[in-house]
Amino acid sequence: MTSVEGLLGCEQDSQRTLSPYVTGTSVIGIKYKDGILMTADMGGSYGSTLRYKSVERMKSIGKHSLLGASGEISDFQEILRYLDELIKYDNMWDDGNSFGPKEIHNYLTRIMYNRRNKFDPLWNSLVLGGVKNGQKYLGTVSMIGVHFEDNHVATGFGNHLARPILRDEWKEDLSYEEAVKLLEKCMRVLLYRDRSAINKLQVAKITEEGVTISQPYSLKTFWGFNAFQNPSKGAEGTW
Amino acid sequence: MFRNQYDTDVTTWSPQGRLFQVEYAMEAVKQGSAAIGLRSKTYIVLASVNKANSELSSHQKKIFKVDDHIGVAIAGLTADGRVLSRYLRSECINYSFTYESPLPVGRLVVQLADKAQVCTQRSWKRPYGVGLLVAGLDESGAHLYYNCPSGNYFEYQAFAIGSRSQAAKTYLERKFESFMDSSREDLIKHALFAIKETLQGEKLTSSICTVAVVGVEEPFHILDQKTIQELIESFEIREEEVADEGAAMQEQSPEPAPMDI
Amino acid sequence: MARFSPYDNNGGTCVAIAGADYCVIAADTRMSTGYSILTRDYSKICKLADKCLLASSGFQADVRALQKVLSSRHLVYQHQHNKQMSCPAMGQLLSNTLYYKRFFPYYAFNVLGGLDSEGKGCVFTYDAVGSYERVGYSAQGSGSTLIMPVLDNQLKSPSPLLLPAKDAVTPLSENEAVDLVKDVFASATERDIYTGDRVEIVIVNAEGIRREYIELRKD
Amino acid sequence: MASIGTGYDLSVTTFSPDGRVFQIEYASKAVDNSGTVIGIKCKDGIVMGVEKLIASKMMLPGSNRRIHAVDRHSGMAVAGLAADGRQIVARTKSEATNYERTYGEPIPVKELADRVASYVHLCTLYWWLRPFGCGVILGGYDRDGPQLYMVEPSGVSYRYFGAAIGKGRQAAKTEIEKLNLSEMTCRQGVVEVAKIIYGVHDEAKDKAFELEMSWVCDESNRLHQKVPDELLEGAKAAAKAALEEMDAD
Amino acid sequence: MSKTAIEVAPKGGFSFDLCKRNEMILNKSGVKPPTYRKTGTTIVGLIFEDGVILGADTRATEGPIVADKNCEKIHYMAPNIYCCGAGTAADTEAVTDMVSSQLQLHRYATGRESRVVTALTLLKSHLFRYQGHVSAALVLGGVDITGPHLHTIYPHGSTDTLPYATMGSGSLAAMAMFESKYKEGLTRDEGIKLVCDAICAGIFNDLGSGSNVDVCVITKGKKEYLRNHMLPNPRTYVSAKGFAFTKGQTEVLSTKITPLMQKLEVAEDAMEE
Repeated sequence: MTSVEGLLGCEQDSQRTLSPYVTGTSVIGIKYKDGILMTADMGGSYGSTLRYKSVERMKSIGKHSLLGASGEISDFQEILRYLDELIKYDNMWDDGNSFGPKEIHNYLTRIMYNRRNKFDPLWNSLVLGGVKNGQKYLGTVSMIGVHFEDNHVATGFGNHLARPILRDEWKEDLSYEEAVKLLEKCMRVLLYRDRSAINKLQVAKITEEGVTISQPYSLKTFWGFNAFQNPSKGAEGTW
Repeated sequence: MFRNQYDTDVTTWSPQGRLFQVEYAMEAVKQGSAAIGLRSKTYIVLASVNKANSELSSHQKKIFKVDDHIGVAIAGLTADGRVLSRYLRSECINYSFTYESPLPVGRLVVQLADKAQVCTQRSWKRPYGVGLLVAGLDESGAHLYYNCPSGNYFEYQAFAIGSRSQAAKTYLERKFESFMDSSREDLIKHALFAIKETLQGEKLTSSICTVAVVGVEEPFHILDQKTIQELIESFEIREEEVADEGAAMQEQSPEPAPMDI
Repeated sequence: MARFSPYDNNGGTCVAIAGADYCVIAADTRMSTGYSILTRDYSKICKLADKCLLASSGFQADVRALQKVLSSRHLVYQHQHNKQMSCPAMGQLLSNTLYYKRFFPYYAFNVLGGLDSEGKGCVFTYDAVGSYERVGYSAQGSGSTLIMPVLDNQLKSPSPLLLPAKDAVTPLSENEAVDLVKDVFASATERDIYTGDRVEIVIVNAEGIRREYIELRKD
Repeated sequence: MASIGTGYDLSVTTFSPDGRVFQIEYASKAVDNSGTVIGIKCKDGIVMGVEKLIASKMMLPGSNRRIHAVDRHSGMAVAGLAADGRQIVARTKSEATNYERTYGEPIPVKELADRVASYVHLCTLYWWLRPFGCGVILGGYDRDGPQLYMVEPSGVSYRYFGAAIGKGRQAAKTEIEKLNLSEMTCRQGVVEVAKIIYGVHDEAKDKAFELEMSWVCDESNRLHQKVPDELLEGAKAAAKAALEEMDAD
Repeated sequence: MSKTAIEVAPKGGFSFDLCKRNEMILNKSGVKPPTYRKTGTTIVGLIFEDGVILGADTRATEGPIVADKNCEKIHYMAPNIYCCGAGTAADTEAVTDMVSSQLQLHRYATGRESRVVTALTLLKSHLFRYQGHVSAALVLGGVDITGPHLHTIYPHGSTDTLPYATMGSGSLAAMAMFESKYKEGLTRDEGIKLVCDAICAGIFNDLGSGSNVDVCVITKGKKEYLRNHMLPNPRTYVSAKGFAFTKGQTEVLSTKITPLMQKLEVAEDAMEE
C-alpha cells in the first residue's frame, strides 16, 4: 500500500479540495417482505456544527429505485442531477424498457469509481434500493467505488452500530411493521452514539407499487438511568 | 446510368424533394444476396443466402452476432455491414459495462439509424450501402428491425432484403399473421422456405444458406450446417409445391418505395 | 479532517491448484474494510471463459473494474476470433492490463486458473502491476503468507532449475486437492482476520465447471 | 420548374438571381410529400396527430414513431424524412437538458423552439450540409401555458393556434380553422384531430396508415404523453363514423 | 567515572535512554518500529441488580494475524475487583498487575477490602502520568462496601462511571447491543445473556475481536470467573487424512564436500636423516 501511494506522487499537487463541507450521517437500508425500507435522519453537519436540520437524504429514482446518501450533500445533489437526466432520457424512449435498481446501482458505481480515478471523488456513500419485476434489490457504493449487494446495508457509523443489530435480527420475511421497528431500533442506537445524528428522521419505502417517503418524525428516547443522574456519585473520592 | 445533375452529391436535393444518392445507396442493398428475418413472441430467426463470388472463393459472412441477445443479417456492401456490426457490438459492450444489463434492441437500432443518417447529410461522406436486419430480445419482447441506408428503420413481423427478396417477401406476407404464436421450429422452417423462394429454382442446401436464432433462454447463435441440412431434408416433402407458387408470384410484385415519405 | 485515499484493502484470500486434468480455484467470500465486515457473501471468483477463472482480492472497486475490462476484452476477442480465449492467452492479457496501469495500479492480487489448450490444469500468479508466472499452485491475498508455505510443503513444485523441465502440476487427485484447499482455508481463517465466512471452490475439468462451498469461522 | 437546369439550384449556398435558395425549397418538397402532421392548441393543452403511412403490412403498429418526447413537458411531431427528424429531436432533447442543467427550471417552449430553429437554420448555411428534409411541430406546456410551434426546413419558426404540414396540410388547415380552439378541451381536441387526419387521408393514392397521437395538457399533468389507448380508440371510431357519414351524404 | 559494565534495571518506571536515538532513526531512515501484540478487542461491563458483570473476547492480534486465539483479557485486580483490558497487551497486563499488587499491599496495610475507586484512582494516575503512551483502555468493575461500580478508563487517564460500558475495537458493535437492550435491575441470567450478546456482537462484527467469550460475575462477597463461557467459533473443517511432512523436501542439486582441515602428508624420510 505505502509503496503504491508513493508512486502516485500527485496527491500533494492536486488542486481539488479533498474533504467534505456539509455532510449527512448514516443511511440504513433493509429488505423486507414486500420490498425495501430505508431510513436516514435529516441533519446536515458543517464540520461539527449541526448546520442544517431538514436535509432530505433519500430520493426516488425513476419508478423502481430509491437512493439514500450519506456524506457531502452537494455531491449528492450533483448525483441526483445526473440520475434525473438519465431517467428523463430513459422515459423519453417510452419503449417499454426502463432502468431498474440494478442498472442504476451499476451506473452509480461507474460514476463513483471514475471520479475516484480522477482524484476528484464524489464524497458520498450511497445506498440504492429498489424493486423491479418482483425482484428486490439492495446495494451500496462508497466514494471510491467499493460496491456490493446484501439483505441489509448501512453507511458510515451505521456500519459499526446498526449492522451488528441487523445481522442479529434481520430475517427474510419481515413485515412492514417489524421492519420499521427494526430500523427505528438502529436509528435510536445511532442517535445515542453518533454525535452528528439528530432526532428527526424519515423512513422511505419502495415496493412494486412505487416509492413513499414518510414525513419527518422523531423517536422516543430514554436518558434517565440512575447512573446518569449523578455520574460522579459512583466514584466519590477520585477526581 | 447517369440520370441528372442532382444525383451526384448527398447534399443536393432534387427539385422533387428526393435524395438520389441515398436512393442509389438503397439500390446497393438490392444487389446483395438475400437476407430474411422473422419472429414470434419469443424467438427471432435470421437467414441469409451465401453466394460465393467465384468458384474458387468462399462466400462472405452475412450474419453476425452482436451480443448474446442481438444479431444482424446484412445485404449490400458487406464491408459497410462489417463496420456497422462492429459498431453495434461495441455499443452493446459499452452499455453492459455501464449498466450490467443488455442494451434494449430498439435503442440500439435508433443509434444505428442516427449514425446512418449523418452520412446522408455531409458532403464528404457517402451513405452506407448496406441494409441490416437486426434481431433481438429485450425486456419488451422479441424484435425484428430493418435498418436501411437512408437512416430509416422499421420494425417488422417478418421481412426480407437483398436480391430477389421480393419472392421471399411475398411468401412471408402470406404467412406472417401466424408467426406470432409459431414455435421455434416453425419459424426456422418458414425461414428456409422463404430463402428457397429467392433461389429461383436452385436447390436449397445447407451450404448456400446460413440460419441463426435468438430467443428466450437461447443466446444468439448461428446454426451449424449439419443441423440445417437435417432440417432441410425433413421439410423436403412440402418444398416442391411451395416453390411453384413462389415462382409465380415473383414477377408481378411492385417496386418497393425508394424511401419512406 | 477526513482525507481522500484512492485505495482501500477489502481483504480476502485466493488459492488455485493445477492438476494434470483439472484446476481448483478457491476464494473466501468475506469483504471487509478496516476492522469491519462489509458483507459475508461476496464472490471473488470471476468466470472469464469456459475454462478460465480469475480469483482476486485487494481493493474491490479495482478488482471489479479489472474483471469487467477482461470480460469486455474477451467478448471482443470472441467476436473477432469466433472462439474463446485460452487460459494462457488470458494470462498474458491480464498481465498487459495490469501493466497498463503501472503508475496508478489496480490494487488487485490475482490468481488465474483454468485448463490450457491441452486440457492440462494451469495457474498463473500475479503481482499488482503485471509481473506473472505460470505455476502449479498459488495463493494470493491477505492469507497467502499463511497458506503458501503449506502448499509449498504439500504440493512441492519441481524446481525451475531442473533440467529437463517438468510440468508445473501437482500429483494430487482432484478430490485430494479440493480437500487440501478446504483445510488450508479453515486454517488460514484461524489466524488471518481478513479471511472467513465461506469458501467458494470452483473446480474446472474436462466435464466443465463445478462449484462447492464450505462454511468458515465468522469471527 | 424554372429553376431546373439553371445551375442556381445545386447548392444551398447559392442564391438564384431573383433571390431564392432553391435547395431549401426542394427540401420543403420532401416535407410536402409526407403524411399529414397536425397540432392544435386547446384551452388546456396541446394535441398532436400524425398520419403515419405504412409501407408494408408486415410492419408492426407502434413502430417507427413520428412523435417523440423531447422533454418532460414537450413533444415533437415530425413530417418529412423521419431520419432527419430524429436528428432534430436529438438536438432538441439536449437543448432542453442543457437549459435545465444551467437554470434549474424546465426550458420555456419559446426558447426551445428558437433553439431548434437555429439548429435547423444552421444546416442551410454551409455547402457541405444539406437542409433537413423535414418539418417539425413542437408542442409544450410551461408557466405561460400551452404553446405550439412549427419549424420548417428553412429554419423559420412560428407560433400557432393550429398547424399542419405534409400532404394534406391545406385541407387540414381549413378544417382546423373551423374549430373553436379556445373553448375546446384536449379530450375533445383528440377526437377532432383524429377526424381531420382520417378526413385528409387519401385512400386511393396512399397505402394504409396508422394514427399516432400525443398530448400535453392538464389531464396528463402537463407531461408529454401518448394519448391513452382507450381515448385514442374512441377517437378513431368517431373519426371513422364521421367519414362514413360524409360518404353517405 | 566508574560505571558498571552491566546496567542494572532501575527499581521502577520506564527507561527512556534510547528515546532520542529511536526518534532519529524513525525520522531519518524510514525504519519501522517493531509491532506490538494488540488486543484489538471487545470488552464490556454492566451493572445488574446484585453487582457487576464483565465480559471479553479472547482474540489477540498482531496486525492482521491472530497472535492468540484464546487469551485472557479479564484481569484480576482484587478478590472483589476485576478489570478488562484493551490496547497493547503488554501495557494492559503490566498496568493491571502493578495496580493489583499495590491494592494487595494496601489491603495488608489497612486490613480492609479494596475499594473500586482506589483501583480506579491508581490506574488513572498511572495512565495520566504517561500521557497516553501506556496504551491501555480498561473497563473496571467490582463490588465493594459502597456497592457495585463500573468504570471505563481511557489510555490518557480520563475515566467515566457508567451503568454499562464497552471498550476496544468492538466497542461500537457491543454498545449497539447495550443501547438497544439494557435495562436497570437486570437479573444475573439476563445480565450474563446481555454481556454475551454484546461480546458476540464484537466477535462477529469486529475483525479485531474473535474466538470465545469470557465472563466474570462479581456480586457482594462473591465472584465467578466463567472462563470460555461460550465457544461460538469451532474450527469448520479438518482434513480427514491429515498431513504428512516428508523429509528431504528441498531438492539436492549438487553435492560438494569441503573438508574443514587440510590433511598433512608427513615426509617420513626427512625425519630419518
